[in-house]
Amino acid sequence: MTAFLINLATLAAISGILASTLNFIVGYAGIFSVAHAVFFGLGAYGGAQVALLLVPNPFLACLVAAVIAGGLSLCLALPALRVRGEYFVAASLGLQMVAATLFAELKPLTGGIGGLVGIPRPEILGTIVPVLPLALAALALILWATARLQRGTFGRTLQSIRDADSAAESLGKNVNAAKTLAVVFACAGAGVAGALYALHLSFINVESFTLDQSIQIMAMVIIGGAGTLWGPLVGAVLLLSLPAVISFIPFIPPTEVGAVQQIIYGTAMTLLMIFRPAGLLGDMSKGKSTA
Amino acid sequence: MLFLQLLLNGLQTGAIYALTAAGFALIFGATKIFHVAHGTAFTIAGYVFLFAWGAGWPSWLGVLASIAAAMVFGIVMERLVYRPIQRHEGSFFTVFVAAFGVSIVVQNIIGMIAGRGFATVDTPLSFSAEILPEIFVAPMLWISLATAGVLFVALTLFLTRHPAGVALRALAQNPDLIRTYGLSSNGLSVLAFAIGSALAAPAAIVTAMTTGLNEAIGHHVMLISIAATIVGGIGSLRGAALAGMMLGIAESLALTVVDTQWAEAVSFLVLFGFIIFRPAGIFGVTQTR
Amino acid sequence: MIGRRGALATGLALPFIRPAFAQTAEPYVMGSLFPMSGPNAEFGEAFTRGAQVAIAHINADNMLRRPVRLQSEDSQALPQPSVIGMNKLINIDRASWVLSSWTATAKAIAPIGDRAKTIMVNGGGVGPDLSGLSPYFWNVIALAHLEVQAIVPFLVNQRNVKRVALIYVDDPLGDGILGQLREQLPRHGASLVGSYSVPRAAQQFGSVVARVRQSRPDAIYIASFGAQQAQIVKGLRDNGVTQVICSFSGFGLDGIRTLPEAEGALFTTQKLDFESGDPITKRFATDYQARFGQAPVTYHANYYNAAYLFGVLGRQVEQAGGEVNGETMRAAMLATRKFNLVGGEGEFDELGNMLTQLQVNEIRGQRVIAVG
Amino acid sequence: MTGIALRSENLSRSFGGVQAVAGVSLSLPEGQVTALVGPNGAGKTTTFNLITGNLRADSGTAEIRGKPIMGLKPWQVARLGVARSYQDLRLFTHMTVRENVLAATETSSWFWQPGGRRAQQQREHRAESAMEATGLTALADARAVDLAYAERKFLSMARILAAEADIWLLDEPASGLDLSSRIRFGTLLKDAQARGVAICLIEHNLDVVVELSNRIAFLDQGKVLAEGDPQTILKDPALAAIYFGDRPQEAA
Repeated sequence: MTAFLINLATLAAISGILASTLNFIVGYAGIFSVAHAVFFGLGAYGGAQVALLLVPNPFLACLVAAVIAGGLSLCLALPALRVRGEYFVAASLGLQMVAATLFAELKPLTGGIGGLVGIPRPEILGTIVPVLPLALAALALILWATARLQRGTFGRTLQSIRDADSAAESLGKNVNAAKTLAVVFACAGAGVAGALYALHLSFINVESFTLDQSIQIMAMVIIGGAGTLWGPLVGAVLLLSLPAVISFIPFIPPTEVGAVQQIIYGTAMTLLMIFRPAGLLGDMSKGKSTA
Repeated sequence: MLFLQLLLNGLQTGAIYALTAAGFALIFGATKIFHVAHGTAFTIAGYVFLFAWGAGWPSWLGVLASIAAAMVFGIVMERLVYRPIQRHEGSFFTVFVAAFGVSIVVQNIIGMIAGRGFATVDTPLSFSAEILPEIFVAPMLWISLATAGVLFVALTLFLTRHPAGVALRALAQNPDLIRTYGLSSNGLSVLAFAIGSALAAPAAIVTAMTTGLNEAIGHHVMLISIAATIVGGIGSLRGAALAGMMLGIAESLALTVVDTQWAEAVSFLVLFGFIIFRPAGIFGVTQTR
Repeated sequence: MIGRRGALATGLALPFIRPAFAQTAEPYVMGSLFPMSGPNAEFGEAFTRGAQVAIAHINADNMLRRPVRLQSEDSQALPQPSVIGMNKLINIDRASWVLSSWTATAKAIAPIGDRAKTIMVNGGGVGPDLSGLSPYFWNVIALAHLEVQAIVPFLVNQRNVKRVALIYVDDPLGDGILGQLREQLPRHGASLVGSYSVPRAAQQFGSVVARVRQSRPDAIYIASFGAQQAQIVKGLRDNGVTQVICSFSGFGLDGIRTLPEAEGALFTTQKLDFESGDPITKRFATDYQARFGQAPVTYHANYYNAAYLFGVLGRQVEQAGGEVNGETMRAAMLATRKFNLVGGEGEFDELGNMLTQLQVNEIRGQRVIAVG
Repeated sequence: MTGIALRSENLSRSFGGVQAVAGVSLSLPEGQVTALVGPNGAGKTTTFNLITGNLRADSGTAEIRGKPIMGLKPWQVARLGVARSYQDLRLFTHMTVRENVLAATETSSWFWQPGGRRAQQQREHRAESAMEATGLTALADARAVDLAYAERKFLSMARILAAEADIWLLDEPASGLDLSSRIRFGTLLKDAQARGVAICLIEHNLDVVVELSNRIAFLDQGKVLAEGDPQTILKDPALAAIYFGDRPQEAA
């Protein structure tokens, strides 16, 4: 039982990082990205290559992952500076689809669909460490950082840009710089999650970094409550453990297991949105909060 | 010769994309709802036709049943999912997640009822003949192009002549205008969902006859519809249809220059490029503040 | 016509039946991790049915002191759900024998099974990268390179094929088949005239087919799976390609067999003669037919074997007085090596790959006929 | 005593063949309120947009105390001391009043603002006095969307006050205000004037123009037709005719 829960907790912490960082740009800056899995993937490949080629040091892997994902997030920042709303969703969709093709085709770096296998387990000073404490530490760090930034002046800058970018700019705010910073921060965080994921699973391939994954992360943010600190974490834990809990339901014919679980999962998603449109931790009284 | 063949193939794919994209664009334009379950309407329509065909119904009845099913799905989505959400909070992604949940549910129910994997309507209409040396064309190509053409003429007439159609266009441009027509925007949004979803049915039937269906097929169709709507310019039906056609052709003609595995990425590269360099789309007008 | 089965009907009509046993002990849990939802669910369903028949036989024969129960988890053919499911099977259900398939699943669970010393048996995936993932990861299916080696001589000698075009998904399987075709075809005096990689999610093949036609092949080899392979077959036939279609064991699905366009397609599988006098094979074929109302194909047999092997090894361990777990069963496997299974005798190598003979099948009138 | 804070020469801009601004030359002296008047479509808001960098001019120049500002981005112009309000206000709708005003004091786009705690306290102090001056202190924790119309207008003024700019471009700041609000608004302007702020406002109500401004620039069809003190300009019958739309081509 413990091993099962530890594994689930590790994955939940990693998803928590993804959801929190995505929430930073969705909930605060109003940048609706469905390409978060791309940066998750970039970090995972970066971290995995560090562990495979150099040393399985988790800190180095996370650092490299953050740099790669943060650096390449300028691909996402570029459309974010030019268009808003639905247009940006579509731009990030395009980026996600193209990136998934690249992940599948750049075999020397990513292993293609076959993926990278045998990623060594993380070692600190020569001892193998489990990923859970690392993931929890990273999650805590990122939550702390997002909380600081969200409540501080940078969060205010982002919100003002979300609500009225032209007014923010005419008050002297460099809107492009702030948006780019937010995107780089969020994507670097996703990169860290990617490195931890690679170290935890020992195997990664493109199938973990597809549009479906991006939508799942988005769903975590929305279901938990966009623009709240703890909402995305709640959403991540819920969406990750829901299928695991459903799988304990007995007496489903084995050949229908998948379908029944997916139907319950999808129904829960829809009903939650109908009855708690602002998310579980979102403030219902706030009216239209984003977009 | 290869070029001509690929162009013809692209036209057939393009006709399917154009019809679904027009439906998506109509719904999005009139209601501002990003209807990501549009692909689900497509899947439902395809399977209903498949069942009607399998049960030996005459094909016209199957087509009607398929259109009706798509319309019912669209209306049910509007009334039971989107409207309650928008009453509280019209957040863009709340709608997105809810619709995504529905598409998961429907996909799996179809898998349980119809069986998983590939299903197709077996008809000689999809079988190609060599009309010119090296050029193979199936009757379905002409049928799908004609269907798309006729539907567009009909839709254009409806949108320009019929009061409800004119009101729909007005709704797309300015929701406040509607009051002057004395039509409720609620009723109009149901109408938009009904017509938009119905447009997916012919495309789904063509797909069922040519490439065949599986329960997950709606996903890809929906993505293309989104891409086409943006490339065509939000609010422009003509743009969405043309862009859908263009993406279909681009996907096919791309094979003359790139390897086959990149064909699909081409559509989305086009999309990405459009947003960076011409965000207003083909027919959109650049907004100035 | 609708080329499919009423999955729901059979699924619900045959709820999970656990035969009443004299033994009161907790049952042994056998896990399965197949894609049970999503685009590859058709495979998961087929695999599960094979295993269900095997478990019914193990229980009916009282092969083991405790009954066996199948615990099914949905892998979605994705790494993360596979890892969650595997952890549940090992740590909660205490399964020491897990049936799996699919490259992503296999690679993701291999390290976990390896650490927990849980046997993982694959009877579906044939990518060459599935060999040697772990001492506890076994294959009861011939991997793809052997399949290519089996079909090439047949194509060249029996069907006079000189030019082959390949449509493949660029994963380890497709890549392996591409490499083998490049190597094997010239050896038999034929050549690979074109290879066309398609994305996994691709659905429109008219244009790819136009390119294929340009290369003027005598035969087209398809290396894809699930709904996609049927779409490719239909795309080829609809767009005027009349040459022979061939493939690997992935064609052993009802969706292909019943597809009118697939008439005449050739594909390799393990040697399996359901009409043969072999009692194990006969019993499997009869009972499968009785339970599911249709004749079994190779995939059903593979997972029957994968599950039945648990009964065989478990009995050996029990009779030797040991505890049934991954370690003892692996030792038993390595000690015995040869087993009587459906389709005849199967022999394992050091790595846990079962070597079987292959046969070439042809689809004729919606039936699969062995032709070579 | 007064210098020219902002000067533009020959600013021009056309949209698809329509000449919206056709060579506007405008000077805003320190400590003066200049009213930009003219019929609808005269190019008043466009002129603002050209100065602040929201729109790019086809030709012409503008400078702030001798420093050319053409080609600068809006935030760069703002950092030279230009603050503007919008006709549609563009408040930060989902933030509280205090946050709206504080946001106006924070110009750095970096993760944090320079100057540490001390500067932070100063900014908070500035925000408090801006709210005080606009009478919004009691509403500090209300969200902008929940405010009444006049309160929103004052919030938009509070942002400008807090920004500590010395050139204000106000787009119809007084429209829709009742008398008492207008008086309070007048006081705000007088205070700013006394501090030497150069103010330019767009206003349609000529009574209000007379009440608030001491200079008028009259715009029509993208050109400044006349510039001077309110009394002389408003008495000019030719200008009045244009303003009240007596010309046939203005009838639309």
